[in-house]
Formats: sequence, structure tokens, C-alpha cells
Amino acid sequence: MNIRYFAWVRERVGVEEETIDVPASVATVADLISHLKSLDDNHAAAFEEEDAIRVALDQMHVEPDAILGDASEVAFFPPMTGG
Amino acid sequence: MNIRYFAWVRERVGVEEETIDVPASVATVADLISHLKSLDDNHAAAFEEEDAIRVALDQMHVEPDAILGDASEVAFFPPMTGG
Amino acid sequence: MTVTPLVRVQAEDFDAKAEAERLTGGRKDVGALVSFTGLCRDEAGTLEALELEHYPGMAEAELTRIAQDATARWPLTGLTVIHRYGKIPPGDNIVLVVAASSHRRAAFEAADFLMDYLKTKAPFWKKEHFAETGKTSWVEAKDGDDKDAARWT
Amino acid sequence: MTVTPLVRVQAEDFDAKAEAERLTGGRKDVGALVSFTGLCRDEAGTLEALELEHYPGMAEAELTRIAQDATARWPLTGLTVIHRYGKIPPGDNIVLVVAASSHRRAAFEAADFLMDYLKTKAPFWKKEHFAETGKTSWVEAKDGDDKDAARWT
Repeated sequence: MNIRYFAWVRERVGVEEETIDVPASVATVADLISHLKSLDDNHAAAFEEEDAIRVALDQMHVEPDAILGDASEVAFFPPMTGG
Repeated sequence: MNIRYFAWVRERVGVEEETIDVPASVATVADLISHLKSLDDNHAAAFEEEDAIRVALDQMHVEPDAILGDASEVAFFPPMTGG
Repeated sequence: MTVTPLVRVQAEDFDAKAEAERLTGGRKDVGALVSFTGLCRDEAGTLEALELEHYPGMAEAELTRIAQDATARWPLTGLTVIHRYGKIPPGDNIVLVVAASSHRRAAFEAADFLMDYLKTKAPFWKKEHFAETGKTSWVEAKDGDDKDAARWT
Repeated sequence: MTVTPLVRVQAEDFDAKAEAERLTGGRKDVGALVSFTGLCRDEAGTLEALELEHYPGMAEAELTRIAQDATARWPLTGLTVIHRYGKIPPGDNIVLVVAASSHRRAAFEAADFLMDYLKTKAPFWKKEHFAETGKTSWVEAKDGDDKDAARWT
């Protein structure tokens, strides 16, 4: 699965984009976050304030309980501050 | 007293501006309107729909019960339609 | 410290871009600029022009009173109001309001307020001149305009 | 018949006047044009620039969704949204929304709505670069922005 990070989430993870193999037990966005946190300290730090993380599945905003399904791209980022 | 008319009030009266002698009994804007209506048919036609007439005393909006006092200019016009 | 609004009543067209730049040029405290342009419209295709009559002197004075009211109510960094008079063909500009502020809510609300009050209080009157018939007709004030203005009281 | 909004995400500056003219030029059905410009502000005098990061693809898609929502909710004759990315120094433009309609209330509300939604939903993030210290800091989202957006639900 292709994962993208933006703003301080990107800075904490240390990469803009990565492709990871997701265990079959990972069904929802929340499951994926738990999995990513277990990978290493950088991921753990990025997702430390889980409430502050926003998620997009295939470039659409979703909530943490969203099912990953056959989405090809998941993005994690802080609350938006454009405009 | 100097009196000015605008828009269809002006067209009905037939003049843009006139100076009239106001009887001592005329104290308020409403008194002045009654006096003007008595002058001739044009004035009577202009003030026929009295509710539709707006008034300014020395270029400030006032209500019909406003005292003329020492105002030097009274203007009558329909509701504004600028913008 | 409230700003002094710029108010103009003129026959000539205005340049919305130049007016916007007057409020933003060379400064770093403007975060939001809202510009409202009112244009002469003719969806029926029957209008030759709108003729705008105004009360010289009072038009400027009343626009200034409304603009000062806006600068007292919202923290603006600048405010400009320009209203044209005379014959204005369809598609041409009639009125411009530009409000600048640090924050967008103030700029939006001040411009919106100004247009609502201007419609019901500034001494301007529109007369329609129809193309084919040569007839004319005074535009009637709308109840909706009074309701819009009442939103701010 | 709703209009198709024009959405652009770009590094270059925009020309608010050209965008306004694109929505009014040669037509007689536009009575009201509301233009909102958001600028980079630096009242403290400490900012070198704001750096705007965005999510390419989703930024355009999300702005388009918000703009289409606006055209469905208000009777607009035209709608344009332009958001810049990259480093933007104080005083420079960040975002432009232009809404055109027959009537002013629709143009005001659509532009206001668009900015509120854009602030909370469009994937852009601001990082402050400070001049003297060389330090950087991500701008935090404001609760007020969520409240502004909630006005429209």
C-alpha cells in the first residue's frame, strides 16, 4: 500500500512517501495507524497525537474507522491550515 | 425654505428645487407635506402616496414627525434604489 | 485607531484593481481583502441603460456615515466605497466596496454590511431606459433590501 | 444549470482583475461580483516567508468538490478558486476566490462559504520561516476555523 505524509507528519516520519506491506489483520485506517506506530520510533512519534492526524483515502477525507478496502493511496497529515 | 425633489417625486412636482415661504403653523415635516399638497395638482400628485416618500433635513434622513427647526434644506424622494 | 474610509461619488468608471492595491500596497498587516462590484444587469436583453440619479452632497455624506459605521464595528485596515451616477449600460460597473482587514470575517462582514446599508440609505435612484420602446421606468425598492439591512441591527 | 468552477493550484501569483474579468466580460447577467484575496501577513515584522505545502492532486480535487458544493447551493454565474503553494513573502497573495451572481447575497455567501470550507478541508499546510533566527514553525489550525465552517451546515 502506498502511504504519503505531509507537513509535520512527514517531517516526523522522515519520508514523503513509502510503500508498505500491510498485514491481513489491518482492515481500517485506525488499524493501519496502529501498525505504522509499531514499525519504528519515527512512525511512533509521528502518530503520537493520534487525534491531531487527518487521513485521506485515495485523496478523499475519511475518519479513522474507514475501511481501507482496495484504496491504493493513504495519506496522513495534520489539520489543514491553507487559505 | 429651500426644497429639493429627486427621482419620480421630482418628475411629478415638475421642478428639481424651489424656495417657498412656509406659514408659521408648519412645524414638522408632516406639516410641510400637507402644506405642499395644498399648493397645486403637481404637488398633490407627488405626495399622493405619502408612505412612499422619504425625507432628508439638511442631508440627513428624518421621519415625518421631525421638527423643521432652522433647517435650510428639505429634500423629498422615493425609497433609495442605489447599489 | 479606526481607519478613514475613502468615499467617492463619480460619473467615471472605477478600477477595482487600483483600489485594492491602494489598500494593500506596501503593507504587511492586511490578511484579507474583500471586494464587491455591483454591475448593471440585463437578463431580458431589453435595457439600453440604467440612469442613476443621486443627491449631490448627501450621497457622499451618507456613504461616509455608513462607511464610518463599518470602521467602528469591524477592525478594518482600510475601506473604500465608490458609487457611480449617470447613464450606465448593461455589463458596466455601478458600485465598488473594498474592505481590508487582518482577518477575513471582518472584511467579509464589513463589505456585506456596507452594501446592505448603501442599498437602503444612500440617496441614489435607478431609472431603466428600454432600448426598443424608448420607455423609461423607475426601479422600485425591494422589501428584501430592508430585511437585509435589518440583519445588522 | 450550474456553472463549472475554475480551480487552480499554482506556485505563480494570480491576477485578481483578470480573474474578475473572466467572469464578467461580455455578459449582461452578472449583477454582483465578490472577490476575496487572502494575503501573507506579518504584523510582528519577524516573518521571512510562509511556506505552503500541499497535497498535489488532492488539493485540486478537494477545492473542486468545495466549489461544486457552492455552485449547487447558490445560483452563481461563475466561480473561481486559485490557491498558491511554495514560499510566499509577507504582503503577497495566497488565495483568491471570485464569485459572480445575478444577486449580491448569493455572491457574498458563496465566497464566504468557500473560504470557510477551504480553510478546514483543502490539503494545504503553512510553515512560518522567521527572518532573524532562521527558525521554522508549522502554523496550527484554529478552532475558530471549524466554527466558521460549521455555520454552513
